[in-house]
Amino acid sequence: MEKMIFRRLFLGIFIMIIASLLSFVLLYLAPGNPAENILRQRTGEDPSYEEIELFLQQKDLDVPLLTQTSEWLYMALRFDFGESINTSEPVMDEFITRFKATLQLTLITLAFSIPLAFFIGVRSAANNGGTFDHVSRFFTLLAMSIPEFWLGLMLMIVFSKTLNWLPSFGYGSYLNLIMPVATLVVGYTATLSRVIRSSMLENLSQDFITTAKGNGLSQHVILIKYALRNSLGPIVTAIGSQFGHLLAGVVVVETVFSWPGIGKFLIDAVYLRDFPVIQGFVLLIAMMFVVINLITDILYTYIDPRIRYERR
Amino acid sequence: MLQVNDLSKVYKGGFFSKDKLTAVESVSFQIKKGDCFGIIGESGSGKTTIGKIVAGLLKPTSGELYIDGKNILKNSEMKTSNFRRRVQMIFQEPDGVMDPRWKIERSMMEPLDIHFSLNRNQKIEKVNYWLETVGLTPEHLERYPFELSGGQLQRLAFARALSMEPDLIIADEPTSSLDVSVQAQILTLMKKIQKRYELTILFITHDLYVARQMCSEIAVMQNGRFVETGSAEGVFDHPQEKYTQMLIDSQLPLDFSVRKKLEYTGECYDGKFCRNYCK
Amino acid sequence: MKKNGIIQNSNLLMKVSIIIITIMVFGVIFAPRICNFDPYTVDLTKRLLPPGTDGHIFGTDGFGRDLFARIIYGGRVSIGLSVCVVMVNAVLGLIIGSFAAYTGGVIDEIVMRIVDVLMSFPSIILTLFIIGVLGPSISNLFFALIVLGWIGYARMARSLVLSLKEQSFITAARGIGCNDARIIFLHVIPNVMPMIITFAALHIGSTILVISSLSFLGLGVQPPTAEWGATLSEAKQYLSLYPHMIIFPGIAIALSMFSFNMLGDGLRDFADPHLKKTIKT
Amino acid sequence: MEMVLMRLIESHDLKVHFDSPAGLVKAVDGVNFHIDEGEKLVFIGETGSGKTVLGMTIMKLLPTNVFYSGQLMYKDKELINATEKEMQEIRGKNIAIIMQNPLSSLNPCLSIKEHLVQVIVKHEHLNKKEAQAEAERILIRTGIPENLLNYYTHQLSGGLRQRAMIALGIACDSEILIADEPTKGLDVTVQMQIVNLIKQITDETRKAMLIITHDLGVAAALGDRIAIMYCGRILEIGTVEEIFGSPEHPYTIGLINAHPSRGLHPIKGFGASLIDIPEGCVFSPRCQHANELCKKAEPPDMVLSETHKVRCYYASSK
Amino acid sequence: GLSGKNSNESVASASSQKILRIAAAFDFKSAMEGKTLVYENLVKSDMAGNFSGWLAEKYDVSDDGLTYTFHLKKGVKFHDGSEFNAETAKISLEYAQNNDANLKKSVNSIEVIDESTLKVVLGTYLASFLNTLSSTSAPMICAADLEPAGDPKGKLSGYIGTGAFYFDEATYEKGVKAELTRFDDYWGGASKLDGVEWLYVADPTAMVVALESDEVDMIGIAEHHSSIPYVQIAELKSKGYTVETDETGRYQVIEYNCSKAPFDDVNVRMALNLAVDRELMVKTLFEDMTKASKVITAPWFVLGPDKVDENYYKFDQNRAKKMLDDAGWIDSDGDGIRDKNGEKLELKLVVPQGEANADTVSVYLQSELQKIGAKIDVLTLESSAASDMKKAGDYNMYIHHSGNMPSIPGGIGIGDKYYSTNKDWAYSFHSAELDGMIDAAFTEPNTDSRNNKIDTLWTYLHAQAPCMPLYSVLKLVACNPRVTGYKVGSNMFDMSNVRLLDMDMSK
Ligand SMILES: Nc1ncnc2c1ncn2[C@@H]1O[C@H](COP(=O)(O)OP(=O)(O)OP(=O)(O)O)[C@@H](O)[C@H]1O
Ligand SMILES: Nc1ncnc2c1ncn2[C@@H]1O[C@H](COP(=O)(O)OP(=O)(O)OP(=O)(O)O)[C@@H](O)[C@H]1O
Ligand SMILES: [Mg+2]
Ligand SMILES: [Mg+2]
Repeated sequence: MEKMIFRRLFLGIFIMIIASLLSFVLLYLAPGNPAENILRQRTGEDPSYEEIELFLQQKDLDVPLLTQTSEWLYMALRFDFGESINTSEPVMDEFITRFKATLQLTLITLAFSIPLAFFIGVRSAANNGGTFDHVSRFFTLLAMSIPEFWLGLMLMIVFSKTLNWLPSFGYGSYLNLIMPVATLVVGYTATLSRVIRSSMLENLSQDFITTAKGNGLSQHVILIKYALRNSLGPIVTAIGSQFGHLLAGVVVVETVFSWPGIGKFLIDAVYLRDFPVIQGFVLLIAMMFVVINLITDILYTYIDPRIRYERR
Repeated sequence: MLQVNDLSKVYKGGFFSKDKLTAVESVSFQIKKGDCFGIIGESGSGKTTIGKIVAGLLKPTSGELYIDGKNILKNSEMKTSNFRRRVQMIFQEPDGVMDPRWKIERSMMEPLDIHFSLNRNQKIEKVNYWLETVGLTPEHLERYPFELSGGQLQRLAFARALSMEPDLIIADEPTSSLDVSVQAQILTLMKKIQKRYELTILFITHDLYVARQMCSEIAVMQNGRFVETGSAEGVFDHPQEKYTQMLIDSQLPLDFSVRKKLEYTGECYDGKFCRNYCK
Repeated sequence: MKKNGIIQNSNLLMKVSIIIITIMVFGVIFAPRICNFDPYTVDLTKRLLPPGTDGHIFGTDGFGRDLFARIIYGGRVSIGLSVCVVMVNAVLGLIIGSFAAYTGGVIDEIVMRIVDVLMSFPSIILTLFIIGVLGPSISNLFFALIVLGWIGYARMARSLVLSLKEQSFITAARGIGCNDARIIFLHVIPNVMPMIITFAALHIGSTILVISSLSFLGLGVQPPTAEWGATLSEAKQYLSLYPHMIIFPGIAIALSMFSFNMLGDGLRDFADPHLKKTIKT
Repeated sequence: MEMVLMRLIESHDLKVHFDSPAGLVKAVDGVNFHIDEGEKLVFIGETGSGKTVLGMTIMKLLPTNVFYSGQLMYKDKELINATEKEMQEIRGKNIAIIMQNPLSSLNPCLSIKEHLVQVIVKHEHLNKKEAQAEAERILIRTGIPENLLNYYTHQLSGGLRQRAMIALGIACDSEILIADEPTKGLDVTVQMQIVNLIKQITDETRKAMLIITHDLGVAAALGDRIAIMYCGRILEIGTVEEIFGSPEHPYTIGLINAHPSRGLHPIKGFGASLIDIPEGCVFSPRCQHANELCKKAEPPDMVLSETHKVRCYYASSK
Repeated sequence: GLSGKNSNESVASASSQKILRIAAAFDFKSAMEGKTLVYENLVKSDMAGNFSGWLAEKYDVSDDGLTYTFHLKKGVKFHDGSEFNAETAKISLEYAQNNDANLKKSVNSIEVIDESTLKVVLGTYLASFLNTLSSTSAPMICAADLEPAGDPKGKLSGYIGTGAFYFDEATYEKGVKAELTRFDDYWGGASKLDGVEWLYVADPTAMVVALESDEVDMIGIAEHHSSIPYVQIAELKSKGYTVETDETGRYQVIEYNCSKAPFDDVNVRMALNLAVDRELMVKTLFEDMTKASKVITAPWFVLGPDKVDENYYKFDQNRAKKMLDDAGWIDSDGDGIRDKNGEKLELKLVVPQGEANADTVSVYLQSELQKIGAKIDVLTLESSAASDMKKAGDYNMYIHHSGNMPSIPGGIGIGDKYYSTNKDWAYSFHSAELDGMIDAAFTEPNTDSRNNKIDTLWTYLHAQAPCMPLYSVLKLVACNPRVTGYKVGSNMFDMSNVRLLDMDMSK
């Protein structure tokens, strides 16, 4: 087990470095430079050659990109990601602020999605082919089919504009959370409940379920201790990957509701070619993915004894 | 015809792990042309491993393997000596041997496509001939594997192997998943064919009754080694080893009248444990 | 228990979704015959007509273009592009994944590490990045969706092949003298196809959504190309005054996603090996 | 033949059919048998002859596409029409089952001890601690070493898994134990141990058993009476002595002769399909002795002795 | 009317506290605009480009245009309480010099004459000097706010200016909001507002919703271009919102690549300029909110083309067609697209992402030019990619907007664009003749003769049709009826007359 974790962490570092180098290569190949973009954003005008050069000079960006990156990498290994070219704030500070917002959104979304999805998924698997199953299948598939941006806008029109119940933008109070969370919960619950249902069904058709019934165990015990327990592996993986994707930023929701999260900020940074931010964020996001994957894998081994012992 | 010298196989664990398992340990034997050589032994003793090595499906860790005097473990020999056609293996589970998404006809034709250059009619003719030999009809060709019973599939596996005109057949517990009546059908068929085409057979089983019916020579395997080798009568009637004797004693006889006083030997639960206990 | 129920029901759901998809595909193919108007003709005298006026079934948009025609033609891009993207991804992923799993060893390790790296690269970022840099156009969109799209298929194909590899018919195929290429292309790939197809059907739906989300963020197709997300995005400013402009493309997206999801879901139950046992007698 | 023995299970013309896309599968088609207290009845027959279906019918554990008819009594209770709730009470408590494939029939996420605890808690009204002690006691008794009690199925050898299944079967002290192929896929040595174990346990507890197998050796070793099944029917039923000593049905004779210890004498042909059941005697297409009559009408059960019945026109003439 | 109840706490606090809530598409610190609330400059300019004093009460320019003397206001205080004087102004200018290429190049010396007099001597004539001083590039900063203190090469840390509002770091939430509080010691008298709240709202639709749901008081103020869709203005007005609009003199134009076919031919350029009905476009697509542009840049600028005939590019498709015919572009194969020497009249229109209204305009152009047999391929690119394309000359048409001080070479915008040394617009129209005219006009310190020279320049340039002027980009600000006294001006953030009325919005 320790060996596995160790190996995975080692691979993780490798993955993180490759990911940020990859982002570097992509940026290197991309046209445009930070100075031009940032100056344009500030003034709304196309900056002149002289202005661009002066800006590059000031921000120490007039050295070759390769040197910049190697320096960056050197610093990054000590967890110093430099400063944003645009805001002149340390990248780490920017990341932490945005990450807090994103994490809040993510955790609350999952806190609603997961129990709801379990309820729907388990019930519809137990009720396979019955009314609840049909109704929930219809609604979950429908929920999966509603574009997030559309739903978000509609919620905003209804609850902010027409009813004036909820704030349409902002961050901080629980009222601000309701609509972004609702927008995300709809899709995530639907997806997750489908995963739960299908992996439950798979297990419900297994022989050991028949054994359990043969032993006279009650429906409840069979559903929870037998079917659900065995389905947890893929479910945890699904939750893990959803968690990862939520953390990496839900650009659409962040844009619609002006949520100060990672996604929108990173996209803006890409547009501005704010190199330190992009590389730093990509590295940190990759790190999150690595950690989440590791945690899901560890959980997986706790859930599924087969894996626990194969790894010995 | 087949000679095996000092064959060993060590399984390594995963890509990174250091676990090792010696499945076969310096095993040597030889089979004369037209003979049926049996390997018996309990589960995990390494029987299948030997079979797969001889069939060229697994590389041994060390050892030599001669067919008609040629060392076929050398890559060049493997290619030039038509080895893939000459040596065929029949597997324990007939269920999974045919591609589940292919009609039987296609599965039957495949080896012919690979090894012979025949036109369609010739192929059909050949397939039908072998089908008939194993007691099936061309009607079965139109089916999918899941539409056939285990016995039928095992016959098809035989027909497919035979259609390549092999010299050596490795039968790895070909009947252990079939029931008695089908088992009898398959085994008599094997016997018949063996005689007719002078096939050499390496017969792997854990059923001593079956081994006795089928084989002229027997090797008793335990823990990756041959503990006893000899003619069938010799081994069964005058076992030299305690282990062989134990195997023989464990057979459940059909005869109810001598319905054996069964003894409870509760400690013998695990392969490993059993080995110690039996030595 | 109740296994049969699923089969029957999923057949029904699948039938419905197949009918919807067929209608959509026909609509998309025969768009010029179905539409009375050209989706690109600007007529500023006919701006923002409500549905039903002057033969414009869904009304017109801000440029006086027929909304019905724009949605039908938009389907060409939305559905057509997603189907292409998914197909290319599936084939690519299938080949890479099968190959890695079948060969195993170092090649497998390398492929899986590449997959790991790409997985940890936030996909939306990369997509936006590529489109931002190369410019939004159908071909760039296509490229951007391919870059990361194959990964899911590769992982899936890999795990399927890994378990398939253990089955005896693969060993048997080697035994009768099949070479590796033959085994991969004739035995391995056809056997993992059903699961891949199921996954792909679900994926088509989500790709339609991704494409429209990108268009919505202004990174989709180029104007004046009709595409559902772009049409929605154009309609955003008319939201409260002319709601028809946002409702119809919204329904088009939801309906197509819904039916592809339903198809995929149905296929999944259908392809479930445990359920197949009951069909077999 | 003491008359005090209580009749536990009795069936009359029991039919179990399945609705399937290919047609109606008549897996069990008119079966009469009974099991008395302490008695061991063995069902023998080739693959697909309906043995497992019969066992599962008693437990009412078949999928929803099933149709029952006829009569199946557990003591005074009619099982065919029993509700799921009633069955939940009977299962495990009164009738227990040892399923066919121990690997897939045990929950991979529970240790073998936990399996037993679940069942004991459900049926014995013990608290967790007592249940655990009880579970340990039973497992050890079936010969599982003490240090392996918390192991998961995949960590155990085939023999140990089978022992765990048996432990699960006896955990609730049911009156009847159904064992579906308890020795399938096991080594000769392990098979011997399992047979021994079952014998010992039944001898001790005087438990009635219904044993399903296609291994004649196991039948000979364990059974008091033997029923030969073919194509959803019982072709011959009798005591061990009767079946092995004076088999009457050509199929029974064929089966015995096909055993490798008796030389390999196969029965020709293949088992019949359960969808298109042959007309007349179901065995007639494969029977050397079959004549016109056999092919037309199904023979009735010929009663040869109080215990020996055979479904063949020419039963005693050979 | 305005609906909904006002349970929002922010509303309550706004009515008692009088805080103006404005929505902005950028975070306070990353937006230049926000700083105008905090900082002030030495001079300011009006819309037409006339300069006047601000923190400098007045200024003198020497005849050769190289020496500027600024007489500073007295009694101006920084937010930290320190005095604004010539010394701090000097440091501020030096700081600006470090951050502005033009100042760095041209400014020779900055001298403190006395407590309230500052003299700046330029090495070379810089026509845009005052313009730069009035822009966000040259704010008056507090010496103590530099890190290290007083070092013009240092980093500006806080937001200490002389403006009517001060910024408090403690209220700032990254990507969410910033609160600016009234500066009581403001030299112009304390504001009637208690403060300004800068709220980040990313999406334009959300901004309108935010205004309508009374979460903000003012939208559209903080962006360079209007983010409020023009179609929504009528609706907002009908609901009782005040919508302030003004032309800033920015024109959106299509720039031609004059260095390669077909736009190396003035007839083709002219033909296209005649082929597009801009009046109709503005009337319909822009809801008549703005004005079609008739000349290259706003005529009312001080240095604008006020003598050029309004009807110079009057819509006339027949004339356009004829000009194309004459230029040799005819539809020889009958596919509806003109061709010449086997080349089709297919034009690549590059659109930098985010260019306001560009989607609308490009679709309209496509349909208009199709009528005269030209095909437009639109290519929307991320702005720096588009800019690279522009620099590489890989375009036929390029949509962009002029700066709001258009006629100053070396500065920003159009006057500079056609000057041949400009590397950013290397493929625009250039000629030695024009260069000479520009040189002559902008080295002329005498205003009258400079204006004459500029008029001839404009006449020449219009005849060359170097670009297609489209419409005047509007600055749009929509506010709550509670907000009074706001006017769109050259300084968008001039809040001196703005009041918040006590008003129950739930009428
Ligand atoms: N691919 C493999 N990797 C690691 N170990 C293996 C592998 N294949 C087999 N083994 C191990 O090698 C030993 C011998 O296996 P083998 O299959 O040859 O036994 P067998 O005698 O055929 O048993 P059975 O009667 O169960 O088929 C066993 O302990 C088995 O677990
Ligand atoms: N749910 C079902 N639907 C349709 N057919 C079924 C169903 N369950 C079982 N069958 C069929 O009933 C027949 C009898 O099956 P059963 O499992 O009882 O055979 P068996 O005698 O136990 O064979 P084996 O020795 O292989 O275990 C088989 O042909 C099987 O396919
Ligand atoms: Mg084996
Ligand atoms: Mg069975």
